[in-house]
Amino acid sequence: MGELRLMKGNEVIAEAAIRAGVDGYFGYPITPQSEVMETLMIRKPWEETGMVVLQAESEVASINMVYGGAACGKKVMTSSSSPGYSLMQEGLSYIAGAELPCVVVNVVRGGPGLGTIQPSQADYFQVTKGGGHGDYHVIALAPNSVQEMNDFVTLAFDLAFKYRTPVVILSDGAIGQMMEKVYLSDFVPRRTEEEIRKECGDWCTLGSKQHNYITSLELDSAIMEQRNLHLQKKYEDMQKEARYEEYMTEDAEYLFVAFGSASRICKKSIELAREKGIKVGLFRPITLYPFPSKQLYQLGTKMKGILSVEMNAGQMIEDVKLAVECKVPVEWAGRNGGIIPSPDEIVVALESKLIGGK
Amino acid sequence: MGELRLMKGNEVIAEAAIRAGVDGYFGYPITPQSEVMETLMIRKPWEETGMVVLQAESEVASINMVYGGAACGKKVMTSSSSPGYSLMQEGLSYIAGAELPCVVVNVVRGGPGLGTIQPSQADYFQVTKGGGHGDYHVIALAPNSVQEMNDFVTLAFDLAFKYRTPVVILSDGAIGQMMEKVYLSDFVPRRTEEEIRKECGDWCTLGSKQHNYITSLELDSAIMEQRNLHLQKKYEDMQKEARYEEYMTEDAEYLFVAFGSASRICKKSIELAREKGIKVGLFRPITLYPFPSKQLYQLGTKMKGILSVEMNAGQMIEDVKLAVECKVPVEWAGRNGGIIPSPDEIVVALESKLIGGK
Amino acid sequence: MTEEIIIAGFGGQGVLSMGKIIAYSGIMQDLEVCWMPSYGPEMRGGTANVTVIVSDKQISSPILHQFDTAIVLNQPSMDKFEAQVKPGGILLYDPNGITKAPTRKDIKIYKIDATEIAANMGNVKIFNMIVLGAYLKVRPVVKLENVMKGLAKSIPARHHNLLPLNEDAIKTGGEHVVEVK
Amino acid sequence: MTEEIIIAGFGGQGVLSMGKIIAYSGIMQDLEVCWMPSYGPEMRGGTANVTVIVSDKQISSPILHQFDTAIVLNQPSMDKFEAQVKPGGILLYDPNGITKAPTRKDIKIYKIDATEIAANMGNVKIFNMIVLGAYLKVRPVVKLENVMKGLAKSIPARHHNLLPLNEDAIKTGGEHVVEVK
Amino acid sequence: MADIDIKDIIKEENIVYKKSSILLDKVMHYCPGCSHGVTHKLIAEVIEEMGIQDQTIGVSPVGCSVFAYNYLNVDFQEAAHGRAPAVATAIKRLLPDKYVFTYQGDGDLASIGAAEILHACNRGEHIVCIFVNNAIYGMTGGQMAPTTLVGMKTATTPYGRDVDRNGYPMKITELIAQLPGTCYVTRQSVETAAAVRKTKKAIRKAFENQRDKKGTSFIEVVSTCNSGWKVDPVKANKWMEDHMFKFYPLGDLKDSTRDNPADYEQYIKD
Amino acid sequence: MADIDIKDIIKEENIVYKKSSILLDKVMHYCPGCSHGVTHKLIAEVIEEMGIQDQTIGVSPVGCSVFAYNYLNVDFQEAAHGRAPAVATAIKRLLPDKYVFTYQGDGDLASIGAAEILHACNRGEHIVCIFVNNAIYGMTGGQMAPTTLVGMKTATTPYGRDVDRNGYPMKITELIAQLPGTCYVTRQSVETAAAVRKTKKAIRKAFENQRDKKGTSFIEVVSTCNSGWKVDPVKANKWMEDHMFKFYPLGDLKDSTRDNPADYEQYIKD
Amino acid sequence: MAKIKGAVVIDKELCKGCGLCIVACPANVLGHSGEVNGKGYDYVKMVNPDACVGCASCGTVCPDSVITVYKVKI
Amino acid sequence: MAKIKGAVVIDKELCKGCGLCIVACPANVLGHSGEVNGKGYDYVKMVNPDACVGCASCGTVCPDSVITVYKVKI
Ligand SMILES: Cc1ncc(C[n+]2csc(CCOP(=O)(O)OP(=O)(O)O)c2C)c(N)n1
Ligand SMILES: Cc1ncc(C[n+]2csc(CCOP(=O)(O)OP(=O)(O)O)c2C)c(N)n1
Ligand code: SF4
Ligand code: SF4
Ligand code: SF4
Ligand code: SF4
Ligand code: SF4
Ligand code: SF4
Ligand SMILES: [Mg+2]
Ligand SMILES: [Mg+2]
Repeated sequence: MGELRLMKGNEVIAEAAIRAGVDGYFGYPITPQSEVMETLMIRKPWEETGMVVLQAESEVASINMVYGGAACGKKVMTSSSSPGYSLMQEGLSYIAGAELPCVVVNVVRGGPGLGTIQPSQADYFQVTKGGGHGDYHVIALAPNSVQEMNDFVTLAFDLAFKYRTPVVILSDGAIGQMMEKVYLSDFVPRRTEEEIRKECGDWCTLGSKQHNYITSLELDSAIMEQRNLHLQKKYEDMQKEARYEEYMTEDAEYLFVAFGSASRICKKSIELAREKGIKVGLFRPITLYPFPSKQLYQLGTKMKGILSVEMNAGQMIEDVKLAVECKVPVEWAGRNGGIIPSPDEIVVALESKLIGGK
Repeated sequence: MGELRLMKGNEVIAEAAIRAGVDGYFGYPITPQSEVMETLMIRKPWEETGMVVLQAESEVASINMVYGGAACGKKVMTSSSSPGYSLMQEGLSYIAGAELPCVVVNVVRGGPGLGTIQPSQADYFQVTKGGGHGDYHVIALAPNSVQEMNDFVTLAFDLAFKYRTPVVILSDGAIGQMMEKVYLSDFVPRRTEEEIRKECGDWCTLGSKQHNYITSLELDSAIMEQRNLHLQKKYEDMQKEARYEEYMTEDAEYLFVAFGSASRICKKSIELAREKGIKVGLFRPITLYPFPSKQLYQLGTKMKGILSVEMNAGQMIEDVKLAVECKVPVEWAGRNGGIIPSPDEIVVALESKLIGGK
Repeated sequence: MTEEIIIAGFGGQGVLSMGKIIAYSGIMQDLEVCWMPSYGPEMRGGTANVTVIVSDKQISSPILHQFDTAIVLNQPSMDKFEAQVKPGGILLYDPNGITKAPTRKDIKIYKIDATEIAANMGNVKIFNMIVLGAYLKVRPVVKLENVMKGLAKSIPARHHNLLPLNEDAIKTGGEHVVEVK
Repeated sequence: MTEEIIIAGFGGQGVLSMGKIIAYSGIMQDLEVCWMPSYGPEMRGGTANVTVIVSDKQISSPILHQFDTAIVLNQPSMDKFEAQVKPGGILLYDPNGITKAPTRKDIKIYKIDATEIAANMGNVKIFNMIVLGAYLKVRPVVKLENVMKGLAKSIPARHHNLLPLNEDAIKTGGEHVVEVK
Repeated sequence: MADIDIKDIIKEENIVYKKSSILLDKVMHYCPGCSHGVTHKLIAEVIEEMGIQDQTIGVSPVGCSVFAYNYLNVDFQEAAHGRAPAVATAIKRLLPDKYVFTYQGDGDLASIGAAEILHACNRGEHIVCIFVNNAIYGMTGGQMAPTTLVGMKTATTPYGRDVDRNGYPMKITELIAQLPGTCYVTRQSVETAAAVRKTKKAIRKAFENQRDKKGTSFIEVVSTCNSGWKVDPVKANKWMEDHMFKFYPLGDLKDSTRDNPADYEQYIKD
Repeated sequence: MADIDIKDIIKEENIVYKKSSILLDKVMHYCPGCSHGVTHKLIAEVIEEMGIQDQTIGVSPVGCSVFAYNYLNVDFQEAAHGRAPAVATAIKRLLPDKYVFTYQGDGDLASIGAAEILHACNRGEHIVCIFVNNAIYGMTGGQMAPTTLVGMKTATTPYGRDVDRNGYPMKITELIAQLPGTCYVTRQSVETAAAVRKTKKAIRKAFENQRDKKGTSFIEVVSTCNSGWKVDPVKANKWMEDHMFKFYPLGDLKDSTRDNPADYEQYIKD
Repeated sequence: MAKIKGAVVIDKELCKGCGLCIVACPANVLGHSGEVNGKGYDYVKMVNPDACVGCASCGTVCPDSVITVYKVKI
Repeated sequence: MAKIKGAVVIDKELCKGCGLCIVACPANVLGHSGEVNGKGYDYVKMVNPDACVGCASCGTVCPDSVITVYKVKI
């Protein structure tokens, strides 16, 4: 285990990036994630690892800087929060279309519009169904602790390069702002240009006589369709990356499905519910895309009912229903507008919507 | 019936806007929809109705101009195609959050990224699940003919004002570019300032002593939650606007579900299939949001199987499955990359994926 | 009756407007019509083509992969569309600039030397009207009177003085089309 | 053992860093900890508060609606948080600037006149350490030695010469806290 | 001296200065001493004096002044970050006889919103743009803005702005003064009573320009953000005078009408 | 005269001008006579002559030159509309020893991408920016660009650009010349052999500036879009000379190095 | 000869104690009160009321518009 | 005295017939061929080959880089 620290989730993203040998971070301030860039600026990784940290003129610029850096085979990333993430949709679609690896952290706040700066999970649809145009997906990782904010940076880059795809760390204001114990990862050196060429030589635009070029454009529909099918094939391959956590499910009759901050609340709710004799467990999707549908089907179809607990008006519930093929009752519980539900109201919802309800 | 013309779908959008008494159009060129603004510029409606037509500096500017005009209670609109629509996501989220009426036409091309300029339906998720951040929806209307390009402009504004919400006309390159017969709507005069005040006086920022203001910001989570719940309530109310068309469904054992261009292909496929003795009908969602789930449930659960026919890799299929609660087999058929499927390949897909398949 | 046509040539040969006139003529004859251009970046000298459908029934797909008639005005279009004529269908072409003559045996092939005729008539702009005349001769899907009505609709009023010239060209085209065996 | 604390006052009273020291001390004592600030637009003089949880079990929710202990340093915070102390819990406050004293009967209420003590000690910056000392006296969730370790961790090395002063302040706070009946 | 009691002075009829009636009663959320408060007040006073309350529509995007609608008693729109000029363009085009003004911070206007302000000014929209340049992102906690001076410490330049790493400070007002659509471009400040009065005159002139359809008026208010700068309000003003004014010199950069369209027609003449 | 047969002239060893080896064999998709082709060629020749093929990365966003990667045999990135300067900024910062250039049209650079070009130039990124100003949106079918002259007819100004409706033409190069991060800003053209040779020299200088880390070099190439303008290529060149050059005069606007950062440090000194 | 006398009323609960008015006053009339209001600010008051000439400089610079200025000729 | 003679080779199939080289040639060497190539363009050829001085102006302005210029001193 690495160095023990008490840090904010946002700060950990920065520290983890330096330690993961990230080559470049391009960002723009927005609450509740500005500490990511601020921490990097204080840490001055350019002196330590040579990492580039640049404050861009906007989120549109950030994501296009990420696009430029990613094309060079570099490990590049940005971070933002909901409105800023919306501005990145065109760029993300380009990155997905050009099949480039990168990492984007979205520390979600409540929307729509300017909304609130409090934590939320209302960008679930935007992140998982492709907020940008065209048929593409991003891998979405949902940390539920400061420790996972650390761990998922490395994981995200691994997946990004494995599949040449954007990976989004879908966090929220609570996890970004809170401090917890964290064991930091060890330092990994940045790759040299030679190493990058070895790893990505057939596509990276590092300067070459190979005429490597990066584009998402194809005017010939027949070829464009092949590109689309190739992408779809990749998304199918990705399904095996589905990650999840089960908690107290061995004897469960009911199931919470929840990710991120909401999943933590559910653990407490399980405690409270079990005190009342309700056998409930938790299924926590860690990858929101690919959604762990097969695994949830296995477990979920054995239940009497499933409660999708979300800090939004009910978005993941669609994926939950699809996963269990509507074979068991699935209901939603949660809060909106930046409010984190309390453990007991989740128990109440379980009782009223599922146990008493049907 | 109005004046008969042979016109392109895109041109009709422009003509219909003038006739519907639209106050302002703000747009930016992009294939395959540039004819919308070009037609307006040729028509010079400013001389005829006083309508403002402005070429903005970008799609980001267009949608924010729409936001500004909508706040004044004016009938305002923009049009774009996929990459441009992606750039509008932040603005759309603001408009939805501030509860303003407006119309956005997305003449979809194949993505992701720069992709192709050929017709596609790959923005289904982006449009229906909220491509922007936060919990909001837009009403999405899917025309499948040049005539509907005309009709839906008026319908879109009616719904937009009824629910104070953005309405998206989700078209595609084929319907935008093709010419068909169209009966144009009659002219409706633009509303006077007095009329607007009468209709929207309690919110429109026309200049007043009432201190009307438009915002989507609310830092107090408790109030923000109320705003979210209010929005959700509105989305529930909207369900009654679900529109659809049924075709040859009386005796059908199988069902195509398709919208826009794809739905036209399906009509031909039905002809071909019925020649072979396959009893298949078509359910065409006209509103993609609200999706006509109840109606599809009614009809769909009686079928032996459903084929979701889409010009994308399979997006609407999720809403179809959810609508029929996975009670009958639902499969996808379609093409990607700007290719419109041929009627016979859809029949083949029906046979292999559903009739022969299960 | 449904007639599915592709008209293809170089940009500037009047391919799109020829299609538009057929479509307008169809409307004058109370038919359903659909006109769908190939579209792409604005680049001169590239090829242009348009699909026109005229039918007494509702039209489903605006984009087709097979045609009843292909009207072909340059070699690249010949290369692409000869194979896409339905068996028993029609291929009409202007031999000018065609280096590889069509070879299919299961379709009817017609030739109209419109380039030359137009030059002889002293007006290269009526090239496409000559081709149209040739087409209507072999596939009289719309009556000439409706074509003239359609033409009147599709060209600006200030050019209506050119209608007789166009009518002439259509007739001439009809007279000069020949079947290639 | 789980202790859920809210510390609330004006920005600038050292609320956030007091919370951080408790959290760090918890880590030194091998406990699970969670520190969650209220966050908002950067506006001076507004109220600031932080939730700190120290527990020997995994911590679920970082945001709480009820607390074992509320440490309250101004009137707006008193207005907001008095009601959120769990029955049987603790409310600790500095009377300076408090115009309406707490009234609940089902909780334990303590008072520490940290503003005055700090002034007397000639260093207003140790205000929050005095409050911390008072808190630890009534709720000794972490040992002083671990607090000192936590303190050493949470303040930059160049300020370590101030550690004895801080230790002093903590002790003084413990000596001066009084229960309000 | 005390030949009149203070009670006799403090009477309605002796008021020589009071809060503008266009200012609502809400307490501003701004930090003590923030320049935004003064600037708001001046806009309110001009609107009051011109009697155009019910003909004015304000637009402010995100930044500390995001809540301007809570303080100014005119119709208002809150805009997305950087996009106020686009929003205002549409309003003004749709309501050509109303008074439309934007109110933007330096991060908002010069960074993310650079394209929108440039284009609105280049089109010569008949609007008033107020630009509060406090050389920092106040609202989000004091990060570097395009206008941050070299060497200045902010949350994202903790060791001081460095040209190689962070680029040069941007004099966007100088650029805007060159755009043919602007009629009046000036740089003012609000740290002294005299400065405040000059700025008010500038705002008044800008609104009058709008009335007279002279083009876009653009007023930069060199400002402080004592929170972001981490000094007290009085010191912030002093720092501004000593450092900001050197780089951002006060005064009019342009005062006329927008370029005559006729002058532009010659170019395509044969 | 014919004392030597043409066959004897046409020999490898007598070649005095031929296609650059950096140009790929693909036929350019450009319309006959389009200025893009010439401009591409000059970049190719400079890269060839400097021997930096394997150290050069090009970036072109959408616009007719979106396919530049099909023609120039160097590593290339196609960027989103307007965003090439952001893309290039990242590449150059991550690969400081490589040569990075952008290639943008006027719609792309001056309209949707105004913020990105302004900020890249203001930061003084060590890149080369080629700006092909043909006063129109070529690729999408000839709509108005920010640089379209007043009175010029385009698909979105069918009756001629009108200031009130469409704003003024924008001289963005003049603005960029004022940014402290630029070292070399010039306006050239490619309609005659002499002009082509001058433009090539300018491009060469720009790449050398990049090598010497002098700041951002920006080269506007006043160009034609005969398709969009609806005239033939020869007439287009003539029209450009007669009309565009008056409004967009050729020549250097700046030729030095980017501002000395040290000069900016004085402002916060006490 | 008529003398000018002024007075100001500062809304103590709304004053944020920024001190800008103190610096702006040419007659050194104003000063911090040394007491905090309900929002925790050390609000400003007239510490030297007799000197006030009603010039309104204080009010002019007050960001929170909490100063009302009165003036009489006597 | 040495005379300069030039010649150009134009790739007829790649020439787009834009005519820019014709205008650029100081010696009026070039002209449209009057025939179209496979792409439908009226390509350019040397209509007055003897006049060519190998100055390369034509090649320099050719957007499609389809002209190779040769020059000899005789
Ligand atoms: C798209 C988007 N990105 C970022 C933000 C976060 N944000 C809010 S205000 C602001 C900058 C404020 O600075 P400035 O415009 O200078 O105004 P000030 O607060 O200094 O008055 C930022 C980056 C946002 N709200 N939206
Ligand atoms: C976001 C977005 N909006 C619009 C477009 C459509 N589009 C493609 S190129 C272009 C403008 C091209 O004009 P210019 O940059 O001047 O280049 P030119 O073709 O004239 O060389 C536009 C608007 C796009 N691809 N992406
Ligand atoms: S943070 Fe700065 S700009 Fe914002 S209110 Fe405080 S002082 Fe004013
Ligand atoms: S449209 Fe214009 S810019 Fe594009 S290739 Fe043709 S001439 Fe060149
Ligand atoms: S009115 Fe003038 S003299 Fe009186 S307190 Fe205010 S600034 Fe001072
Ligand atoms: S300027 Fe206003 S807020 Fe500031 S101290 Fe004076 S009265 Fe109080
Ligand atoms: S080389 Fe010179 S003289 Fe010869 S054809 Fe070319 S331009 Fe004319
Ligand atoms: S310039 Fe080139 S493409 Fe144009 S006509 Fe001459 S040889 Fe042909
Ligand atoms: Mg600012
Ligand atoms: Mg252009």
